[in-house]
Amino acid sequence: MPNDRTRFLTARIVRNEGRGEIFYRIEAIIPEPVRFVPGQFAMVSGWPGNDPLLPRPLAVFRSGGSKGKGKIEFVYKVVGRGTALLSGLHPGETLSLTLPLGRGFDLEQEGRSYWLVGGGVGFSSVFPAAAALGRRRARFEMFLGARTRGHLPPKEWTPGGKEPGRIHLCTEDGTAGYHGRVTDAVLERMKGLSQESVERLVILACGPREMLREIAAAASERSVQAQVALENHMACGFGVCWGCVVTVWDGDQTAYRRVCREGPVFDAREVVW
Amino acid sequence: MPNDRTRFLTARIVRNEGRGEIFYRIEAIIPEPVRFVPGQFAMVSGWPGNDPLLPRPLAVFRSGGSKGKGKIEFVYKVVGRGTALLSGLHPGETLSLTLPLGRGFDLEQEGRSYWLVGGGVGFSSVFPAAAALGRRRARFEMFLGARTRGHLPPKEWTPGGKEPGRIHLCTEDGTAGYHGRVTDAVLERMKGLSQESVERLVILACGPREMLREIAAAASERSVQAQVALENHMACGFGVCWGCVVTVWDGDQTAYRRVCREGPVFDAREVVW
Amino acid sequence: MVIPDLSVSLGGLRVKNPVLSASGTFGYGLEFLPFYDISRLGAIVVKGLSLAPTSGNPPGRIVETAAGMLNAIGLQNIGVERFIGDVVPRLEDAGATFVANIYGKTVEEYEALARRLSEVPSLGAIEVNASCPNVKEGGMAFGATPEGVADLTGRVRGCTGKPLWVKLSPNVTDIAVIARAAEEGGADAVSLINTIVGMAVDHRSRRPELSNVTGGLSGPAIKPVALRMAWEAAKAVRVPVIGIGGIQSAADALEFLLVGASAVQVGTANFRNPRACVDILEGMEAFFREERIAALADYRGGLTLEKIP
Amino acid sequence: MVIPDLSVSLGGLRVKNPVLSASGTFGYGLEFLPFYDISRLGAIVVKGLSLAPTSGNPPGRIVETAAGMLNAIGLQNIGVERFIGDVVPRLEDAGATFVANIYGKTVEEYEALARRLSEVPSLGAIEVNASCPNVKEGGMAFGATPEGVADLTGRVRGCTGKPLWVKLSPNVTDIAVIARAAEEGGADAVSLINTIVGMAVDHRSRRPELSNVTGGLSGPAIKPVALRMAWEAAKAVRVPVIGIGGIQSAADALEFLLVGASAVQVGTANFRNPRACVDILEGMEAFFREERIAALADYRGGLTLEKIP
Ligand SMILES: Cc1cc2nc3c(=O)[nH]c(=O)nc-3n(C[C@H](O)[C@H](O)[C@H](O)COP(=O)(O)OP(=O)(O)OC[C@H]3O[C@@H](n4cnc5c(N)ncnc54)[C@H](O)[C@@H]3O)c2cc1C
Ligand SMILES: Cc1cc2nc3c(=O)[nH]c(=O)nc-3n(C[C@H](O)[C@H](O)[C@H](O)COP(=O)(O)OP(=O)(O)OC[C@H]3O[C@@H](n4cnc5c(N)ncnc54)[C@H](O)[C@@H]3O)c2cc1C
Ligand SMILES: Cc1cc2nc3c(=O)[nH]c(=O)nc-3n(C[C@H](O)[C@H](O)[C@H](O)COP(=O)(O)O)c2cc1C
Ligand SMILES: Cc1cc2nc3c(=O)[nH]c(=O)nc-3n(C[C@H](O)[C@H](O)[C@H](O)COP(=O)(O)O)c2cc1C
Ligand code: FES
Ligand code: FES
Repeated sequence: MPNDRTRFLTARIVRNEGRGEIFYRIEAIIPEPVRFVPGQFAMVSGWPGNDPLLPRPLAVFRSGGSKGKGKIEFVYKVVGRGTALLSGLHPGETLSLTLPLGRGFDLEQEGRSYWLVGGGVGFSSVFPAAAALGRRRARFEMFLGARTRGHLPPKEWTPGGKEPGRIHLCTEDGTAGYHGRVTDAVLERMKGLSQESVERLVILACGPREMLREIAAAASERSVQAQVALENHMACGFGVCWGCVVTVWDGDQTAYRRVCREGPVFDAREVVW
Repeated sequence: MPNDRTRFLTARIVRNEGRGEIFYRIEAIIPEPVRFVPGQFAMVSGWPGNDPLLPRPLAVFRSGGSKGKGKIEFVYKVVGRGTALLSGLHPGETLSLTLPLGRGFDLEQEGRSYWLVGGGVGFSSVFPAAAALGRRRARFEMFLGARTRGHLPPKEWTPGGKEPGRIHLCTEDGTAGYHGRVTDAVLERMKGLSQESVERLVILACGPREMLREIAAAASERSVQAQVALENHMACGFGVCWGCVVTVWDGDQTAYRRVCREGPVFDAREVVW
Repeated sequence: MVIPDLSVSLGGLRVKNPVLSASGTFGYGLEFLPFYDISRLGAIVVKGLSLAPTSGNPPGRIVETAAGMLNAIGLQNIGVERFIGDVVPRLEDAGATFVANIYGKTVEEYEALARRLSEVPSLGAIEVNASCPNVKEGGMAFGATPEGVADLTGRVRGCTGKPLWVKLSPNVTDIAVIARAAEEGGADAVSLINTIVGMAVDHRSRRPELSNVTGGLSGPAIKPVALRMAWEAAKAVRVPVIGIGGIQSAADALEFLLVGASAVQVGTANFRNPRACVDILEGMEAFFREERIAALADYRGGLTLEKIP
Repeated sequence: MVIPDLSVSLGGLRVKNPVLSASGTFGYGLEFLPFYDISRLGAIVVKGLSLAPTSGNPPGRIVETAAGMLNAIGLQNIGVERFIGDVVPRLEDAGATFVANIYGKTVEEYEALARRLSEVPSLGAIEVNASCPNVKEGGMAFGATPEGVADLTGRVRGCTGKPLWVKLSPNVTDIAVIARAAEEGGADAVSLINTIVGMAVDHRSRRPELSNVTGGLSGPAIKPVALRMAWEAAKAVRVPVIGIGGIQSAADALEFLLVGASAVQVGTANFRNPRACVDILEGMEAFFREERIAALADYRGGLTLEKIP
């Protein structure tokens, strides 16, 4: 699935609704379909006035449609003013979108098996990856973590949910699936793997920084390839403000790289944790 | 109808809809009923964020309810950002209101007959006056002016519309009622009045400044009492910023008076036009 | 439940909490009586007073801007005598702690105002508005030079035993230098910021929006600038700093305390929400309780500048 | 239909219209190619260039404020050599008129940058960022004193035959004095304003939001201040003034022209709307057409200050 040309467009909301305890899904019509790489994102705004001023980055959750009429979907959690405003928008109202942005996951590796790890709302970039892998009939398992049952993504959003053993739910309070943090579930399962399996393994992860750090450490220890989707505050989202940098290794020096342009997906070994 | 204590409260919108070509009506539930004098107003906000920053003044159109549950209504025309935002609010969402504010029309004069003149959205403070006069069975006629038929207030909002000869509609393009400006209709009708009728007459007017100025001039010529409801940009609406002043006569000097406190209704002779 | 001690001394005036109203946005205080008990506030700073009643600028006095507003009221006020005669007794009745903000066209006018107001026993403090552009000295504002500020402060200082606050203009290159000048001139506290000079025009009519052409910018738009200046001033002087500018919420107010302000004044926020001051006070109390902070002094100036290890 | 003539000379650089991008908000221009043909703009001012590549400040570089944002990027850039080698040919290919914004830690660095860039025939102008706080002179910014500005301008003037624009800091008491200093130093145009110094902190974590503690405020919040300063500068100097600060719409841009600016630069607006510059240009063209204004010169500086009779 190639990366499409970035564009700025106006979308008309057709659906915007809460699901489960904490998530929202927004669906909008756009002039043309957009092809994206899982992990890529959009800069989203739509509220009137200049406060808040900046658009918000959201991972592209789904995209479809045919010539002359595209469809785009995001899932989000209300955490502050921007997402609260987003949740108050109604069908018929408009969104401004710049998309697709950034470098997504590298899913095109032959003969690999994938572990997809999503913590919290991190499933928003992990599910599109699962869907893409499913279409390619690649082997993958998915680990989804949340504080409690109600904070797991709704079942009906989960791609490839039918195959047994494929999805590992984890809750910190034990109200669903594995009782513990998603990182612990991943680490435990990694322990049991043969060296051969480990060499074939690719981990793709999106979630809180602490989770990504631990996954990165475990992967590095067993020399597993890990790709992590980072977050940072953004002003532009397309590489011109230099506001969103994170610190990475550049040889044995450190350097600053833009999450919106060189990321959001980075090789876990590159990141200075 | 006495003037109630001013309060700041949160109202829940139950209805907000366009009517006819250019007007909106918003209806909201408030904790307690509010009594107001026609011509009094509220400072209204409700959009999230700080832009626009200031609340907007709107005349109280209707108010009702019983203990523990009040109802309040405004009618408005979308002219800029604040009113546009207002028109985008949905039932269930909230408004912030400070009300009732200002000095309304003096309707309590015995043995008078009233002419109520509303230009454009000016009917919003004229209709409550008509309703109050109707309840008192006082004599009144109403002159309503607009550019064209579709810009006249919807019939169902008009109080006392059944009595013949009471309401004079005027359109500048002649698409309804009197063909011409509402001021011309008033002036023409005033010409035919006996001195006795003139002495009993009180004119209450709300509308564009130019309209008020002409009404004031005509009234002054025949020594008719005229009360005009002025508008001005406001920051606070309750007399503390001193931003909303207009120039008035103070003996043969001029002085600045606050539209929100000493007005919005002024004796037409007092205003420096 | 421990009740946090929010009291603080503002250059000789001890207030029970650090939430004050800002001059020019709170009328004479009495206008807020319908909304809440104004004696709950740390203090009320009334509209700027001049010797004689002042009629102010012609209409076209306010205009809204992005997350802010410009005003050019021109200090319309009832004059010091009517203030003392009509307003003071009612503020006393209301139980309010109140502060007079003063403004003169000459240093002598400031002196006369300070002397006259010193005769009011119930007056909590005098705040000198040193940010007025319409004064002698060749059209240059008093507040724009350290010399001007030090001189004005010193002269008023000589006329009053009341706690003396000097309100600083943000329209300067280095606020620290100006704040030090006020301190050296004898100020018991500095309050800042006043409004930032701005302008608005209508591109169609080709006219300014304000009769005075320029006006003062206030509101949330200026908060980042105000916070920076409060921080710089607090580092520069030993007297208390009263932070002002764009404060709308308890969080905003706490930010000013965190960078070193001893108290805050709430201005433009009163317009949209007449209960803003008391809402901010309640939010602040709740924060201190939640975080189990016993006293204002344990929070104030507590900004951590070192990196997280 | 008459096509209005929007061209204007900006201190020796004639541009086809007065809509420019602002430095640091438009990358190297090429990032906008997916959105529109950048040769349509009057000119592109690229991200501030230093002699060597600069890595900038640690993360915690931006924070949103009411109708604005603070940034402390620390001038991360690829350095002048890679700019000339990699970027210039692509800007030439794109047909863009482009201007280099430069910044040095010493006057000598500014001079070296100006000399090197003067060797690029396609470069339209050099814009000197005279608003950088990290320079010699005892920590005081070049841009904060008339002497500093005049000296810097004069020294760079001596190193280049290119049109020389000097970009001014708003963090000063009197912008007119600073603008005149730039003019006397030999500037062909002045551009203003750069960002206003501000600050943001988190009242819970008790830490600054920016690694640099303070940052520069930009966006709609500062427009009234920027407009006032553009007006004051335009009255003070004979060279063209390029207005900058909070411009988001054609109406905003027209306001700056009305108070006397010859052109505008659009900054933060590019972030929310990558097409902002070209949207503003089209809106401006539509306005001139509607109002039947034949040329920019017939509108520029046309602010009416007298009262309506
Ligand atoms: C590449 C990328 C993809 C993302 N995808 C999703 C998604 O699919 N669903 C989802 O719910 N969230 C996603 N996020 C996080 C989302 O952007 C933030 O939750 C959102 O910006 C918060 O805005 P707010 O106004 O509600 O919060 P506030 O805290 O009020 O925001 C204040 C400022 O901080 C910024 N900010 C705060 N938290 C974050 C954050 N975690 N990341 C980036 N900026 C932040 C905001 O953009 C804003 O500028 C993504 C972030 C990135 C960088
Ligand atoms: C006492 C009073 C009662 C009013 N009653 C009504 C009413 O019942 N229905 C109705 O439709 N309108 C009424 N108006 C006018 C209404 O307040 C304005 O139309 C409204 O403020 C415009 O806001 P905006 O953001 O849509 O327009 P913008 O032009 O975008 O507003 C920009 C700024 O100008 C101010 N402003 C613009 N026009 C006016 C105006 N005519 N009067 C006051 N401020 C203005 C706004 O409040 C705002 O601060 C009344 C005005 C006053 C003073
Ligand atoms: C309408 C208005 C009138 C003001 N009048 C005065 C005044 O008389 N004296 C004074 O020192 N400051 C005056 N100010 C400045 C405020 O006290 C305060 O310093 C400034 O508005 C910044 O705070 P804010 O953003 O909370 O409003 C006035 C401000 C406004 C908005
Ligand atoms: C993220 C960012 C980076 C900036 N970098 C520079 C720079 O490198 N050189 C410079 O002269 N100005 C720089 N500026 C200032 C802008 O060019 C402009 O003067 C300022 O942002 C005000 O305009 P605006 O409100 O339209 O953004 C930067 C501004 C922002 C927001
Ligand atoms: S968000 Fe602007 S460069 Fe990444
Ligand atoms: S609007 Fe503030 S005094 Fe009238």
